[in-house]
Amino acid sequence: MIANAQAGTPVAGSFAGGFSWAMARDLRLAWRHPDEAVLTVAFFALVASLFPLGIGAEPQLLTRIGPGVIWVGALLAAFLALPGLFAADYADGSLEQMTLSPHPALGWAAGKIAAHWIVSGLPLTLLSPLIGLQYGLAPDTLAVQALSLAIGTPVLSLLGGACAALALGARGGGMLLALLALPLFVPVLIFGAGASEAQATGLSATPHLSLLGAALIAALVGLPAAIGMAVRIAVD
Amino acid sequence: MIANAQAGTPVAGSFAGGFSWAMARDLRLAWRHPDEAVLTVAFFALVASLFPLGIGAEPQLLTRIGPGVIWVGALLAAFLALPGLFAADYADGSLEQMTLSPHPALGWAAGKIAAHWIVSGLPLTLLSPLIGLQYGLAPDTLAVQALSLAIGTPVLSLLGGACAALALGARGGGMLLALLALPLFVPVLIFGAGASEAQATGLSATPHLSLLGAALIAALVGLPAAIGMAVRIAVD
Amino acid sequence: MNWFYFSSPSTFYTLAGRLAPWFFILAAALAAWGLYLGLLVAPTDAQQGAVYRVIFIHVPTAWMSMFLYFVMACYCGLTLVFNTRLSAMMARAIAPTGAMFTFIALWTGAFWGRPTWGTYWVWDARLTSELVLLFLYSGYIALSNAFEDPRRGDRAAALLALIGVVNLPIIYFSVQWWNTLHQGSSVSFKGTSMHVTMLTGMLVMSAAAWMYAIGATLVRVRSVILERERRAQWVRDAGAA
Amino acid sequence: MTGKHRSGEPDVLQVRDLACRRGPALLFSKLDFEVAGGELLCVRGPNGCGKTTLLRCVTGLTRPDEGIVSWHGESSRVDPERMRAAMAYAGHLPGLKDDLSAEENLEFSLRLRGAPTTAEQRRDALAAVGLDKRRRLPARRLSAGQRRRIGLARLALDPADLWVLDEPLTALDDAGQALFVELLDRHLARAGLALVATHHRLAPTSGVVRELRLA
Amino acid sequence: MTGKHRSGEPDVLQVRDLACRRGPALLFSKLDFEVAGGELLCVRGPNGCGKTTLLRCVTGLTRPDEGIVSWHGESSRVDPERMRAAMAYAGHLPGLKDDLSAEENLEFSLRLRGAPTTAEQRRDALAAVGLDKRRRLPARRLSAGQRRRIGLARLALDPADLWVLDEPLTALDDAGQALFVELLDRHLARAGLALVATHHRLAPTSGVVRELRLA
Amino acid sequence: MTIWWSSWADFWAMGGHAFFVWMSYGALLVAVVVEVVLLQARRKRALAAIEEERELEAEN
Ligand code: HEM
Ligand SMILES: Nc1ncnc2c1ncn2[C@@H]1O[C@H](COP(=O)(O)OP(=O)(O)OP(=O)(O)O)[C@@H](O)[C@H]1O
Ligand SMILES: Nc1ncnc2c1ncn2[C@@H]1O[C@H](COP(=O)(O)OP(=O)(O)OP(=O)(O)O)[C@@H](O)[C@H]1O
Ligand SMILES: [Mg+2]
Ligand SMILES: [Mg+2]
Repeated sequence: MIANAQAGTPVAGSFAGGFSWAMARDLRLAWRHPDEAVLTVAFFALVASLFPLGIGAEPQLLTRIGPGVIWVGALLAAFLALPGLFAADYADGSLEQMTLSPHPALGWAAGKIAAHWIVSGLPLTLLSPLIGLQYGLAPDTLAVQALSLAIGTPVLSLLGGACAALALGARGGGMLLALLALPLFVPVLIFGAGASEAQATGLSATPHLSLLGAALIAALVGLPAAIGMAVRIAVD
Repeated sequence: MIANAQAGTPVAGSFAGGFSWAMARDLRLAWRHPDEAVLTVAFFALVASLFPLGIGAEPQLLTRIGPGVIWVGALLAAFLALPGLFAADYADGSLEQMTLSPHPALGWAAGKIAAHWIVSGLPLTLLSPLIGLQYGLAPDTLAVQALSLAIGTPVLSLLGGACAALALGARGGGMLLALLALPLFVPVLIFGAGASEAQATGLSATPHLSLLGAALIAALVGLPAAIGMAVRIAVD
Repeated sequence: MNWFYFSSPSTFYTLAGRLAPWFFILAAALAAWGLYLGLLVAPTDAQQGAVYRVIFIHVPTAWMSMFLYFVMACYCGLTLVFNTRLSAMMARAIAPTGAMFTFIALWTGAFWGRPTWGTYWVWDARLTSELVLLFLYSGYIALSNAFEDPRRGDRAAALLALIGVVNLPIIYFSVQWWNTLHQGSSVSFKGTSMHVTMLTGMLVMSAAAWMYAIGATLVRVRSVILERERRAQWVRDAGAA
Repeated sequence: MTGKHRSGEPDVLQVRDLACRRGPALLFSKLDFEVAGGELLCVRGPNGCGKTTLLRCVTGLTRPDEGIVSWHGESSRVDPERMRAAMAYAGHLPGLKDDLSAEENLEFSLRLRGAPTTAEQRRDALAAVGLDKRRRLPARRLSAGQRRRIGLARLALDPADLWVLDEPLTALDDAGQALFVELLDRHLARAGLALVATHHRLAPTSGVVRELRLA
Repeated sequence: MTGKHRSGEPDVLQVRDLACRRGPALLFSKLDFEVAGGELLCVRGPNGCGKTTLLRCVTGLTRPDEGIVSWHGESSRVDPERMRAAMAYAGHLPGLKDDLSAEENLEFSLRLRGAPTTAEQRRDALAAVGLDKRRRLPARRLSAGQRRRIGLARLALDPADLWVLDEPLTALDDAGQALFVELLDRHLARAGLALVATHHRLAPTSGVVRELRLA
Repeated sequence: MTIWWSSWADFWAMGGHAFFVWMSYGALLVAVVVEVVLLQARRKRALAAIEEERELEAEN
């Protein structure tokens, strides 16, 4: 004997409803497998360790390329978590349900990106000083490095999310995504690595950091809506 | 009106049967999307060009880090194509069918890896001299670089295939795969980049290349069987 | 001795419970003796000064990190070939202790390197391959826990451990195959007067580490057995003993 | 007394002149139909005749080549939110997360529909579909039929007026099919609308049942 | 005249003392049955009773907790190849590649079974299941029922003695179901064996039909 | 078997390398303590899980 819900109860969607729904759900999924967040960090550490192996281990050289390598590592780590961002929801039909929900796409798209950043970008930012130490960076450079990552990784998550949504259902899967996302990541990489480099060479890091901040604001304003729209196209 | 096949016709499996089946099918699938092969190469090129951006473009520095960066790029490109290697077959049930086929697992596992190498490792090897030129490497270094990639990328495909099969059906997806595969890639990277570096600094590249060759032989002998076993574990 | 008798988890559970305390006691006694020799008795090295005393934990932990991996890989082989339950549980029980020793070897090496080489870390083959060992241990642990069905985790992780065995000779011979900062055999201490005390201290500490590893593994394998055999009648009957 | 008629016009789904082609084949064209409160429209036809496509056109997931779908007299292209708020769709794909338990899946799918539920409601609904003992298992461990039953529990708790269901009886055993019919009965009795594509026979005791036969 | 009896012993699948538990629940235990040539064994039972699990244990995809499956009197654990060569399995997952056409899917799945086919055979088999016009479409474009029909064509061309089928009638319309029954009839008439889990009624005209009812 | 150090202060100072030596020995101590604690926690968890299971079974 099943008790039906009261049909016709007014159902209303809202930005906050969609945002909190998506974030709560994705964090719950991530929490179910805490290893995933750990693994992002492990991957980052691994990539950062591969370079000295390929290149050789002269301290000066390493200090010189350290900021660049750390940023590239962060970028690849952020990138690696992307294919799963929408693909799983697409394959099991959740994305259809999201598209048909009364909440605006803007809300749940932003919520998903926020959860993605908390699981991938945040731990990575927190780890970066340790990696920086291995490359022999100075303390002030380390601080700038961490700050630039804190501002830059959300941009990576947003940009990457948009590309992941666009590449949904398109053939070529992850590779296509790489091709779409990486060029967009480049400006972030340039400002981000530029900030630490400026600091290391005694210049001011502020211009780079404020450019990065501007990119973050622009991404926050424009991208969630774009992601919602891309998802709608993918589901069709 | 359907004509049934003759039941009871003796059906026999063989290594060659499984190998050619898997290779033909995967190449057909890749051919259906030639973009994927193009994209591997594009990703490789992108990663290689990201570095000068992150690090700065001093010629000496670039010549110095060129071989390392090219190898790291090859490694990451090989890595990115991995998650899809068995996951798609797993999700749609093809892997169950393979496990239940009369062909030995050794055969179709080797066939899939061979197809994967032809689609990802081979174009990358062919492209490497071009990238090397951008980094200002000398002609003899370029040749050694290409040779080391030609020997090394099949090892990467084999090792990566084994890890992809192991991570099948596990939680943690791409990140787990990274944690498993990248450390195993490291020795290949060391020998591979070491070869070009030895050549560039006037030493003999032969020891590195022969170690790489030994790794290839060991991988060829041991890993296809391991992959077959891993798949069987995954399907259970 | 009937090995098959002890290879059943229920009997091994009891046996391990009985043996573990003795290994810990032995480990504590040996560690006390070894630390006494290493920290108090052994003379300070003429070239390096007192930092060299890190050797009494660096070398034993580095040895154990490789040896435990080897033992784990052997159990993994048994798991794959004979599908024995206990061997898989033993491998799972060894991994965290192995990872702990690996971490300590890396850590002590780093703190030894700073005063002697002037840096905490260099990317040479010995250090890197030891780091890879740490990742292999973590990979083993992550993979074995990444499946809903623990038996699948056992088998998948066992296969990984066997593939990773290739890394052991690389760690061991890296100092010979490549030009590294890390010293090969303990050259700088050869022929000095302290040789004997130092060697004794190191060996005693190694024995301590060994006993500790066995004790920790036995305790952990008991938990693993309980987790895995939760529904078996003997666990119920044992009344969580 | 369901209070869902706004501004007096009939509670109705209207489809006018709908056409959809796939490749060279015209699946359907000039399709006209209406569904009013308390009505069930069964879409029937052989495999590949376009049932799924039709349902997706109605929900707005797929754009038809021609035609208009309106809800309460208003085109759903113009005001999609209004229709979405009143509609529950279940397609060939279940929309379940394998890693979440049956209960969590239910919770999140209803929150997504803007209709939050209490833990007790969810427990009752899952018990009613025979999943009380399994409600904490991750969905990947459930059998094919048990997964579909989560969908039944979801329907039971969803306040939607319009149900759009594609093959809702797949993988259900006899008891499961009876459960579904019971749910449908109640929905129709309460003046709900249902648009269902299925190869099974459906005979609810209440409401008006009509058929739409495609090619 | 099928020539498939080797060394005189009966063409038979034997299951002895099979047991499987999932989590705390014992799905089945002490299960004993045999299937001989020309016999169909229908596995029945409510959702979640373990039909799929039983079928997977028989094929060897899942390790049972206890028990032995033997083929021609020989344990399939000891000599899995022999049983595999004689068995066609179709589970809940179709094993189709979305990017390959119906025809290519058919070609590759039969080659994998070690039973290569000619283009003409494939065309005929696809025509028989109503896919002649769609045989060059990538499988992702096909409707749910059309995809299942590729599976029917595969069964028609596979020389296997033993069929192990999980819910073969899902998503098929009436004509599709009739097609399947026709295939099954012939398979049984030719002394083939079939082990089928289904919620549908199955009434082939030839062969011996038995039922195995789980919990 | 004589003690090398002339005083405890000498011993703790480790000839000026106190930081490096004690960071090493300290890390080992911490690691062993952490492992022992984790070992006990794991055993407690395993036992609790068995209890829970038993209660569940009693319910059914
Ligand atoms: C993080 C850095 C380090 C790592 C990962 C590391 C790793 C290892 C490993 C794996 C071994 C055992 C292998 C064998 O027995 O051949 C070892 C032994 C040894 N290490 Fe280190 N080590 C590090 C730093 C150092 C430093 C800085 C020193 C001293 C300056 C040092 C001195 C020794 C010595 C003397 C041995 C014993 C070699 C022998 O007698 O066989 N290590 N180390
Ligand atoms: N590009 C294309 N070219 C030709 N036909 C196409 C193309 N894309 C889709 N189709 C056809 O469109 C139809 C889609 O049907 P749909 O999925 O709506 O069927 P259905 O009625 O739901 O069938 P089922 O009962 O099998 O679920 C199929 O017949 C399919 O073959
Ligand atoms: N870890 C677990 N704990 C408890 N129950 C489990 C666990 N894993 C699987 N199960 C149960 O085992 C059963 C598996 O059933 P199976 O898939 O074989 O059912 P089925 O008879 O094929 O059902 P259907 O008709 O729905 O396809 C399900 O009841 C499932 O809930
Ligand atoms: Mg359909
Ligand atoms: Mg089933």
